[in-house]
Amino acid sequence: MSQGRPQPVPQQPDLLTVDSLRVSFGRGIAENTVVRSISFSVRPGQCLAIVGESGSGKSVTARSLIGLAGRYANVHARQLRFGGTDLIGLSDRAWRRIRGTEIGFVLQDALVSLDPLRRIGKEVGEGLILHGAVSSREELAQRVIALLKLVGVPEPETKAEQRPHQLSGGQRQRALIASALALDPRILIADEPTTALDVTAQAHVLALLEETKTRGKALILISHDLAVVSHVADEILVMRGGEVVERGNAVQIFKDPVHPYTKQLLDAVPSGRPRGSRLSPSTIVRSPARQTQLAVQSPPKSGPILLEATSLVKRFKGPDGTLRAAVDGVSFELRSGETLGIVGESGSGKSTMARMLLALDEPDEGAVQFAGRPWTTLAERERRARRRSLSIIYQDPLGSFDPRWTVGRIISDSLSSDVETRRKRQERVIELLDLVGLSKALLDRRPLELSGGQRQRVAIARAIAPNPAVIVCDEPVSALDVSIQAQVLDLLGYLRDHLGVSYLFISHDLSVVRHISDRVIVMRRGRIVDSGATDEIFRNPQSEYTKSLIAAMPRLVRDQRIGHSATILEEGIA
Amino acid sequence: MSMFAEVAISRLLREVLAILRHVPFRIAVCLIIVGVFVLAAMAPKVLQTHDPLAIDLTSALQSPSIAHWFGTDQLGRDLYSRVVEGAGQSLAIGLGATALSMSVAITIGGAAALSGGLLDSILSRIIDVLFAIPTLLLALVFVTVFGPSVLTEVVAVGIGTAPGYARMIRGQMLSIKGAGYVEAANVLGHPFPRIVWRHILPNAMNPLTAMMTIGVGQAIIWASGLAFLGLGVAPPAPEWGALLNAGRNYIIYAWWLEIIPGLAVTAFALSLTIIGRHLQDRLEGKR
Amino acid sequence: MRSSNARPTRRFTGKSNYPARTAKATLLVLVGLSQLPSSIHAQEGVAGSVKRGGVIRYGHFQEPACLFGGWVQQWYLQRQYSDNLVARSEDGKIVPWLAESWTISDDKKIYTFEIKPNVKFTDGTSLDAQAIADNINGWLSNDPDLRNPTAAPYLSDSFESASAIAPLRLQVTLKVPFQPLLNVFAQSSQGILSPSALKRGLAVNCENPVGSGPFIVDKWRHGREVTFRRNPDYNSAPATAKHQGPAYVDGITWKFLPDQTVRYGSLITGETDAIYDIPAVAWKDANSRFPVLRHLTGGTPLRLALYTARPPFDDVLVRKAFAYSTDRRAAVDTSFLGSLPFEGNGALSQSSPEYLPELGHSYGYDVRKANQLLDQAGWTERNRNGVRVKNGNPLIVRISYSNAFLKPDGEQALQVIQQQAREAGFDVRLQPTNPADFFAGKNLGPDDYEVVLLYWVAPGAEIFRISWKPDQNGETNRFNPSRYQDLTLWDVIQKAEQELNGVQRTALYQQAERKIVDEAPVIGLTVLDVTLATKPNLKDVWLDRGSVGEPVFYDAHFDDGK
Amino acid sequence: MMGSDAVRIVVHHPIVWFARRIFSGVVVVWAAATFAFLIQCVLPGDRAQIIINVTSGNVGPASSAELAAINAKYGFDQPLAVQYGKYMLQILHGDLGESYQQHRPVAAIIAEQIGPTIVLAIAALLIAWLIAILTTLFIAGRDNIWSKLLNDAQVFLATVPPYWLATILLVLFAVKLGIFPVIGGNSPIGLVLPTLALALELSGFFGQVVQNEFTRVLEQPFVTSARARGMSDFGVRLRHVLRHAALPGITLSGWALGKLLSGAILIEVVFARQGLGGVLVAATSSRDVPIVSGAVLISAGLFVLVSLIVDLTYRVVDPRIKLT
Repeated sequence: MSQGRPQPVPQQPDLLTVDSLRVSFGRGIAENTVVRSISFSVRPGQCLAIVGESGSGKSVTARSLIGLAGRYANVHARQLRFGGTDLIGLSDRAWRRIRGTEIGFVLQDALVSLDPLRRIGKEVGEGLILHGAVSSREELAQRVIALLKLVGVPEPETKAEQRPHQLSGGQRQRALIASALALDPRILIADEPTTALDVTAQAHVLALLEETKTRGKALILISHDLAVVSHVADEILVMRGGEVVERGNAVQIFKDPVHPYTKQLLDAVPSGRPRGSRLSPSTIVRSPARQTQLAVQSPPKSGPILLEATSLVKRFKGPDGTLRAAVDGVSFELRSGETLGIVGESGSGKSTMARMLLALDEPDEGAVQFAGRPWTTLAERERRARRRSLSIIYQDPLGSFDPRWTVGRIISDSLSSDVETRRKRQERVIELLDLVGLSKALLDRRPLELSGGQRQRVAIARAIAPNPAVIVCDEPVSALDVSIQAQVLDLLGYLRDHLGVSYLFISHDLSVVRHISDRVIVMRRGRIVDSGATDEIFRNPQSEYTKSLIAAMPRLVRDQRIGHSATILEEGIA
Repeated sequence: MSMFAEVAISRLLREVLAILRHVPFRIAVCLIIVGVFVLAAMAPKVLQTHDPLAIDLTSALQSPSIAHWFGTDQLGRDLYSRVVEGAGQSLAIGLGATALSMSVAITIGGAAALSGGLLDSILSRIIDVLFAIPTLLLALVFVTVFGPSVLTEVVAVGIGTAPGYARMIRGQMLSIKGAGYVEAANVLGHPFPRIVWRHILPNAMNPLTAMMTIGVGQAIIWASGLAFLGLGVAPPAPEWGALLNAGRNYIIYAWWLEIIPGLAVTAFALSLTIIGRHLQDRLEGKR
Repeated sequence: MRSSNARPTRRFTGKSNYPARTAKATLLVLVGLSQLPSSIHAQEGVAGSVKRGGVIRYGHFQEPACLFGGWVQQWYLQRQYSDNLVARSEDGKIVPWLAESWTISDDKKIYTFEIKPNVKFTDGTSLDAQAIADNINGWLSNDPDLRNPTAAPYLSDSFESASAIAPLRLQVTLKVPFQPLLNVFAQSSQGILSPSALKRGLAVNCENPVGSGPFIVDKWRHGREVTFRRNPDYNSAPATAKHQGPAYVDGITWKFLPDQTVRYGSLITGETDAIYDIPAVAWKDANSRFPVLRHLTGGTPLRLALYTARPPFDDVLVRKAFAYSTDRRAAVDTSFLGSLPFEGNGALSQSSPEYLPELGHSYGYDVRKANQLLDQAGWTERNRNGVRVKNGNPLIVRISYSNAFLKPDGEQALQVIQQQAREAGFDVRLQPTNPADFFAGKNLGPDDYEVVLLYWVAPGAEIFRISWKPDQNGETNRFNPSRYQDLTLWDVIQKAEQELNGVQRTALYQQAERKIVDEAPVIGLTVLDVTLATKPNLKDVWLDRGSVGEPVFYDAHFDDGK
Repeated sequence: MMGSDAVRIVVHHPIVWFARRIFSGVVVVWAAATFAFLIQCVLPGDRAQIIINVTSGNVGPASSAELAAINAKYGFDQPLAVQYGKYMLQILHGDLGESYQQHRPVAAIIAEQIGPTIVLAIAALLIAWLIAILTTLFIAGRDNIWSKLLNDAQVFLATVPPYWLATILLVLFAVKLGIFPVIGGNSPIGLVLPTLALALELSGFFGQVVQNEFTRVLEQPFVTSARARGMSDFGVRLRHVLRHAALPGITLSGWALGKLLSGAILIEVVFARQGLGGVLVAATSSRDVPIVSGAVLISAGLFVLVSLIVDLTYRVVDPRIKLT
């Protein structure tokens, strides 16, 4: 039904009109404006997407539309109309009458957006009770089940009795949407509805949203991910620092964006870009000194085997007390200079495997060889000396820094001990900072005083400091905004080419993995379901699972929408 | 590494200044109160208006006045001067008890958290058992066995409050032990003792400082509680608890003898608590 | 050394060999008899106007482990539910109680008592001569269930046997004459208990003793109260009572309120009708608001015993100097806020018959004299703290006392003394000791103290025997903490005890009294008292002078008329 | 951090859990008993001597015959191991030994005194909870003067010495104003002041914890989505936030028991109430060790019991919790 999307009927009036919306927090000198003069309008059956990176003010905008911008927020607008009613200076009581009934609101990550202590059914039905939409328990129950069915939650009767933590991420998100749709509001606002989800679940939810749109609802979709938006949006608002930098028809914007920032965002999305190509405009500074020094140690690609895992098995006690294999007979090897991507959804065992590779966990069966010598079978004290030639980059760099330490100390701490003199170490630290594109001004900063991008760069600097042969990257970019993500990916690529390290790149994001890896392993439930050269895997995947993953993979649609959504929707509801 | 040392020092200075610059009003007040009491403990003579032990039978049981700010007791001794005099002993008891309980707690709790395995479960059991006995009861046990004295009071309160702290510390250290940067240090191949020394202990200490600040106040209250039961320091030493205990019998006819020492204890403990909580908040704010 | 046991809950073995005026024994009996009818009349006279009923809520403070026994806290309770063989009136006369009359053989060894007819214990057992004999014999037996820790020490040397020679005629036979016998019988701890009940064993009797008294132990709620109910068939009131027959009130709720604020507060708010031991701080207030009863106990005053066996107090001059150096009167007045009088007579308390008032003012505050005496004694130099020094030794005086035994008020007095003695160059150090340690002998060893604070309550001068009996054939007198040994004094005391003529006997005791005060091995501080404050509408409560001044609620009645 | 979600999954069958809890409970009590026994042994000075003098009121050395008798009676003459064994056996038979001073079985003494203490403790616990929850529900997280005042009040109450507060309450409301009885006895009205004196302090602690959690939860997304459904502020507080905020408070209740017992000892002395307090203080000042160590044992048992209850309650309120 990609084509079947009903074009908005011209004469249909705007459902929601926002004219020069301005939101600020605090008062007087402390006042801090986060949204400046934003204007847009939505019509029934139309989807407006507000795209921007963290801090762009998109969420605040969304929340001010239902009067939940927060206690300290000052919301001003020349016009803020919903249907007939003027939303400016609405009393709390009046707001409550609109919330849920007229405007539905969906937040990201249902695990925390649904009350973890209450049953799904109660949450979904809450709106119904609040607005007296049901007369009896039975009716309530029926309505709830119906709603869950509508959003495609399997076996709704049982799920209604369960609590959020018992549902899968996808199901949770649907339940949340169901609770928003409970009173059949005329407009649905979804704030990052798919961010915390695995690809397949993400696709399902997107499909669901699109489907609601086709049922004549107006839809406001908030996201940082253009790729996500590209499927559903009819009109797009690109926000940055509280201002709209570009606004226009979706197709239009994807085809030829006007504003440089929009371009940058589009470029930053790895999917649909030639592999290895630069994603970020920011050029990485190089000092000629290092160039020469680095040039020496740039080795040939796919050299000898560095890391070899043979039939690794790791088991954990399951809920019922029985052993459950998180990693189940995985074997692979990593050659020097190459990048091995490991893809899998959460719970596929990729993180557990990383721990074993780093010899942080003992494998129950099998072993890891490092540089042709035993690794996991060694005693810790023998291993210590060699540990530095195997480093790691975490998803959450902040947690991996001692909050009390300065950037300088963090990095120099991981320098190999053969750099004796203080001056040498100090020079080296600055050099490394420079290498990852950070100024030495950050030397005496503490992790908390750094931006997300800077932190990840410091983490990288720390990882490369001891001149490791292998760096394990565990979801290194999944916590970052697209543009930052792009920069980091570029940096990683750059370092690989110049330092000749090999990466073991773990991620749930196929597009990212595809972008950076030479070879790919697809994992599911602790087993390898697919492996091979990246292009091979993506061109003709062997296993069904991989197929579905790739199918679900959101990619930018520049001219025509590739309509896999319908199929997904079906299997979603099934 | 001189560079980092210098950096650290400069940071420290800057932080101190920063703290001083945005000290909230209430904290400033508390700091002043604590300061006064510490001064009283260090150099009571500076603050006293009378000899705390000088008996003046002609001016017995006088209510607060210009001459006697806090009034006088049944022997005409100046209550204000006695409260000042008592600060020394009370503070000593409070500090001593806290120091004791903290060192016990750190040893047991820390050992449990770091060792893990069997030793951990044994130590945590011991903590559990001690924790299962109410603080005051544990204190009473010590008084029963060793008879009342300042030392007993310190030990009793120290041991009595230790289990609680031990639990907190164990939890603290465990969480830090599982922290990302500890693992990161592992990956770098640092030996465990070094990791403990450079990461776990320092990070565990931060919250401890706050805990201790509050602890001193609490310890003083516990100690005065013992004295209040007549199991504390012997008169005529004007230790706060002793004052409270003596004043209790006069409260109907000479309220100040009970109320004012109580207020002193409360003011001191309260200030410490508020400061401690402020420290905690700042630490959490950092995280 | 019970004497040292100066806890507010005075455990004292009230001794008395008050002149029994044996010559006038028969007359005394007549007095007893003649009193009976009159008091009966009185009772009839009053009966009409007296309002019966109501329960007295009485706030006591210490709770004993057993409802009878040797400890004074037990006497207070036993006085309510048991009767004695004889009673002792305010002026020290022995008057009838269960014994309507008695005769004493000329050799002073055989006492024959005529027992009041048809008296029954509250468990129905009849109270006859046999029952009493069983009691008395039990006190002196070694059966732990029956042995009486108060009576035994008195009588063990002289007692031979007690027997019922007729249903209502009791005969007590002594080995040697013993004057205080009747006084002993008059003490509440010698109340007669039902023999059949006693068979139930100590555990049961402690919880629920059975006597023949005006009240019956109803229930003992440990930690809270003992409830008594009226004995409806009571017919054996003592001659000292104001009426005969059953008590006026329905019963007593005997609450244990250790905290003095709560105790006195409860009287103010009217939650109790009478309370024991008025707090010093409330003394004036109590006297202005409530009827107050007070009994100053006899025997020794609360006094400072100076260790005379070694320096510095081996020198009488130093002892006197110490006495002069402190204004003990002021100390007492301010510390006890007028609730207790100063007692300068260290030998005997003012309520003892042999008391010499002029000695009550000995050793008044006189620093000049103190200094002069000390110089005379060779304590001439002073160190930089102003403490006197004699051949290198500073003049240190350690005062041992048990802080839990002494009211905080008493502690105040010691603090005053500590302060004032400094001026004369004494370095006084207080050694408060908790009860357990005190019992274990802490701070009481020969080298542990220069002064110890203590008292021993008894009717009168017979206490001298206990305090001043010198160490004989290796047996040290535990009850003489001042270690003052004076054989001439001991001779006087023994003479007095053998002297049967009351007047001369008193003279002898007073001679001893003078000597003691003069030698100053002990320095008087104050006396001890039993105080009781009652609601104005609670009439005719009185303190039993027979032993320690137990409150007697038998005659008490509520009178809301006035 | 990596894969820790997998590691943390340790769930047990309720019965297994229960068995383990019972076992560890027994271990705690056993250890407490051993501790209690040790107390009696380390008591300096000759126990027999103390027993004799404490009961007779005499001072100074008793005759060797008397001592021998006492030693035989209490079995002090036997080797420690034997004494320990006997002590444990006694305990199994519910016999905690005999009071040195009162010559009654400790078990009986505690049994008759613990009732009022527990009543007081529980009453205080409930009141403390009530105060904490109500104040939080209406005031917490609202940015007005009241919430600031409340906060300060809580800190104050959590710090002020309870016995001092109790004395003031007693004199003010009972003696001076006569609103409440001075001697409460065990009457409900007489329970008011002691309970308050005990509860106010605790409510301070609870209030702090509950309130912090409350304000934290108030910012949670699921609260926002509840609002987005059109729920009123109070509705949100009551239906969603309160339950979460209560969780840490519930865990506190176990710890609170200890605090309550400590407090009760003091409060009972102030109000001259029947209960363990008076007995314990008397026992302490007269070195009546059996009573003190008996109390230690009992309170340990109580603690085990209560923490079991607490965990169960917690599980009821928060089904996510795994029993460990």
